Amino acid sequence: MKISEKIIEKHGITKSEYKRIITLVGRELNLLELGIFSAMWNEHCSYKSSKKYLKTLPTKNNKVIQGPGENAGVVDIEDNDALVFKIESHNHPSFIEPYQGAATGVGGILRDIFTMGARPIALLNSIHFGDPNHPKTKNLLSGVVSGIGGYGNCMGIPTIGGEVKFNSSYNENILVNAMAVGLTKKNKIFYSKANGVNQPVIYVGSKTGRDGIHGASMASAEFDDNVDNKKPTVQVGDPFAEKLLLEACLELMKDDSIISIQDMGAAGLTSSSVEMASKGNLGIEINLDKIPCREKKMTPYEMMLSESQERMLLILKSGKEDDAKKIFSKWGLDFSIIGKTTNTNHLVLNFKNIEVANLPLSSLSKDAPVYDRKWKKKLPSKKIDAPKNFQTKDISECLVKILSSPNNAEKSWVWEQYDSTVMGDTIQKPGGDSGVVRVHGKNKGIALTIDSSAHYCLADPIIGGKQVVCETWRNLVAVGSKPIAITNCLNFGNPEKEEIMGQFVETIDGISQACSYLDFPVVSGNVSFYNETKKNSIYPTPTIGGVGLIKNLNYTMNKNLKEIDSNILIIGKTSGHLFQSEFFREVLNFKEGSPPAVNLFNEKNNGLSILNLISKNLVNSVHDISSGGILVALVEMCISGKIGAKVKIPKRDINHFEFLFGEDQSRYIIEVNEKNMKEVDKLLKENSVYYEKIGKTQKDSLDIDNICKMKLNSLGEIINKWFKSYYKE
Amino acid sequence: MKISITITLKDDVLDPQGKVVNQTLKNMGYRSIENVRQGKYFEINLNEKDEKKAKKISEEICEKLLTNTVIENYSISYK
Amino acid sequence: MKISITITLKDDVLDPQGKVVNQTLKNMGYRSIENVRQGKYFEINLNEKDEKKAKKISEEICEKLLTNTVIENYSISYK
Amino acid sequence: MKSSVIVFPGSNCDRDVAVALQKFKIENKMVWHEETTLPKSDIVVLPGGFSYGDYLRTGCIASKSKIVSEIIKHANKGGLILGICNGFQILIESGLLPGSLLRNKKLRFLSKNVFLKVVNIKNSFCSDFKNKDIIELPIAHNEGNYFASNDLIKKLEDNNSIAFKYSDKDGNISIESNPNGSSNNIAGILNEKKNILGMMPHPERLIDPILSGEDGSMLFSSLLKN
Ligand SMILES: Nc1ncnc2c1ncn2[C@@H]1O[C@H](COP(=O)(O)OP(=O)(O)O)[C@@H](O)[C@H]1O
Ligand SMILES: [Mg+2]
Repeated sequence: MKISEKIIEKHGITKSEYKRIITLVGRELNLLELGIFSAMWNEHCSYKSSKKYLKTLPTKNNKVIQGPGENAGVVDIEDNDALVFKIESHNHPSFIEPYQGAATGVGGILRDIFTMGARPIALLNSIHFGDPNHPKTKNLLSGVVSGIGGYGNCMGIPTIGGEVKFNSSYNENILVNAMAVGLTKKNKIFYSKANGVNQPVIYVGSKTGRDGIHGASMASAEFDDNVDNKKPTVQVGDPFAEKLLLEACLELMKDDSIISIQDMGAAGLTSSSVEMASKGNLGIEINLDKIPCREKKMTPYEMMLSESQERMLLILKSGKEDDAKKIFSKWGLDFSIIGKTTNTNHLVLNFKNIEVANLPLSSLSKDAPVYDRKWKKKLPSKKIDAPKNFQTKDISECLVKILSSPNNAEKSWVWEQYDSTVMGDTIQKPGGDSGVVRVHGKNKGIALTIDSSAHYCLADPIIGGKQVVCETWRNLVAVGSKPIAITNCLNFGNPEKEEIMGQFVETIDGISQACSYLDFPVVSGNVSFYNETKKNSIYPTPTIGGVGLIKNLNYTMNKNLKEIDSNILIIGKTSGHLFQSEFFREVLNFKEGSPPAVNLFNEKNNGLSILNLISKNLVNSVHDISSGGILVALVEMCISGKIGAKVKIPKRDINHFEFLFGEDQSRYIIEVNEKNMKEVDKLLKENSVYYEKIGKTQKDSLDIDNICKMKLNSLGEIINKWFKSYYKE
Repeated sequence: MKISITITLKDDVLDPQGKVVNQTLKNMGYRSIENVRQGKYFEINLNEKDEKKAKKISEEICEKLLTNTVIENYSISYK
Repeated sequence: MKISITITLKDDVLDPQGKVVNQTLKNMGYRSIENVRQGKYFEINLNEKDEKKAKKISEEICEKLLTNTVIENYSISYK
Repeated sequence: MKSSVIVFPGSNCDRDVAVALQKFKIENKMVWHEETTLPKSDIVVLPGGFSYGDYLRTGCIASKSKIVSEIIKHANKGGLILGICNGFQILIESGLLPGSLLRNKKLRFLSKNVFLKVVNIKNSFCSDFKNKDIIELPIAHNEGNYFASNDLIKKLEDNNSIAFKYSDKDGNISIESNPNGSSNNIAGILNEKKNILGMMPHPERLIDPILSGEDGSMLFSSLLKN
């Protein structure tokens, strides 16, 4: 069959790309081969628009064991322990089928972790939805949340953090980013690079069905009105099968029979086999008759492009097949020897004794296109005047308005659907600045957080990129952990548009600057482009997942105020930046202006000073100041600690609104017992950290300079109200 | 009027529950069982005598709430 | 042979799922809906030509596995 | 004292409860569900998790495992059995405890700390709660809504077979303090002979002050008094 132009286009391959393919292969393709190219050359697998810029991210330091390029990143957390982590997006599938889309997103990221030999110990997620009044939002939100819970809970892995945000730019393109973290030994890390000729290639896990055929290309295409037609490609997750796969893989990994291992994720068998072989500079030959199939009469095309979940590809040392098979049968999983490694540097597929595909591996991987797309710089917003007359507003009313908005409401409705305490090592559950889990059997812990600030990035991608890395750093510091490294998920619109590409390029610039300065490398990540429908693009949304180490769990910190009559200090300078603040956005509905600037020196200096205070046992509680400013941060500390506060606003050249709601960066609130004040003052001064003492803790109520007086009970109800009324509970 | 609605997974959609039930029945010795698919069932009392209206309502609630039309089919029967 | 099995909760057993579906339909404006009960549905392919044997197997698997006879009833239909 | 923790495909609190047992110096063995003999044990523990993915009905398929007939023999001899969360569901499905566990009232998975009133301390599992009868433990389940006919409820109450009820921090038992809609706020029940306990909350997750509490410890320390 001659491949028509229409078929090529349907596979998301441009005319010039097809020409290039013909040159690389030296002949026309058959349909199966075209399918394979379309999977490997699409944005999702090839990173053709982003590669150039991803290379500029700082990815190394003395803690990094494995940076980007493997299934997940790995960092050294001492005592021969290694932490494996990554973030992954499942945006498009979740919009089409929220429960299954989100569930399989969690399943996918977990496989990335345990393929590397690590037992997953924690999950996090960042989810963005459209306007709550948009007709689709309610079902999407509840479906996504129960899907995330459904998978993670069944696997028995605690979900200990995340974020939920709403904004109309996500109306038709929600974001579902899932992060997983696993623990292994430094000398027990497994990689995907094949090694050695004539070694058996093994398929394990669930059977292959017609799930998600063309899922990977779907994830790289803009939605049009025809979403409905794309429906049958949805994959259904089976967390039970994955739990068995996890246990079977970890059991097999106890000895040294695995040469390399790779999960079948996007583009299933195609990308896993191509990646393993080409990384090892080998060839691979597969007999498709050996693929365990779920449905009758599956074609080679379907087998190679299926995205059925809960499957893995292994290359074993030859001779180890029988022992390995025993393990997988014990767990009731399929195990099939489907081929072998070769020295041909070709991917060869046989079916019913006929060679159905034969492609040079380099043409699928290293010779895939890389684009230097045109991009436009975001011009700094012109000098904009702040809205007038807001100073007559009532502070309490403004506070209530912010706390009862969907973006600032407490998210317990969400996180209570996630098992956060299974595995018996959760030190800090969702609701704090970072989640904390104990390293099993030891007295050290891992702090984890996930953050994004899309409206900052929209207003200024460079500042926004910097800011979100700094916020991650701050959230890790606030629980007393030393930040180690990050993973990132870059969610953007259509990169073929100069403006969108500009957002991408500049956001990466901002991320790079902050990561370099803070020595906070990027060890893994994911890019999701084409989050765009009918020309409406999402806000540029880089999601940053950070990990930190707490060497001694006796010094972990949280944000709950602890005792009455202690001092409340603001660390870092408050200059009252209100543009892009929750106050301007939620209360005044004013969305112009640039986000708060980020001073990396202060960020690092303030953060390290806080860590120093925590390590000397000088503070009772710590919370970073982020959206909503000082007042919202303080309210959160009061509610979680069930202790009030009496605050006097320092006499300075800024007004009350700027002081209470400004979103200047690099700041924390800390609670210090009077007996420690002298020592704290001394240490902060020694390190030239700016701080202000603004008041004292007290019983039961919040009192801001007599302009805002509220009972804690009612504040608690207000911050909890939004989800309950949205779902009429 | 009583209506009953059965909801089944579309043909090529994975049915993890059916799979496990099938395997369990085999383990229990039922060799002749070839395949199990699990679905949902609803029994609804409708205060509506007009058959046409009842039909319209039933179809609407299947489309709008009961069925996940991305992966499921439904069928309605009236008693 | 194809058999289908519907499993429903006994009348006096609380049905949290049906209750929520009922409430949701009411909230959506369907006033004529009086009551909703949710159950399970199975479609089973049986490699068995003898009707009697098929019937025996079907009843057995309902009793032994598919139904919790303390709270559920089942009915079988053969095609 | 010796214990056996039964591991089913999909169990995921097996390690957690083994850690708790070991912390209290109870000598534990993990037992795969396909075993046909039970190691000598004073107590058998059915752990939490999602045995068989919770497919069909929670606990149902696990209750058909080979090892279950051994567990029933153990029970008949008066041996102790503790079923936590999914373990409780398995005990119900295997007929060792009466009633049934339905979906939570709000049809959502619920993971949070709850307060419990210890209703019966005169049994092998709860004796150490005598000094503290309102405790805080985590729940994490989708099907914990205990349902029983009025007759059965009455029988449970009359026989003192209810071990825990959901309450508020002062011990008040009300609709507000009931997270999942269970009949009479029931969170855990005993059999008539009081050698079998099934409960939805997870004592094994709170045995360490660093995990913000150790109210679960008293259950394990009670076991040692046997
Ligand atoms: N989807 C979610 N899953 C789990 N936890 C969540 C989720 N959304 C929010 N949380 C928790 O709510 C708390 C507040 O979230 P957020 O306001 O984003 O915190 P921060 O400003 O400190 O990053 C955090 O502890 C976070 O872990
Ligand atoms: Mg924070």
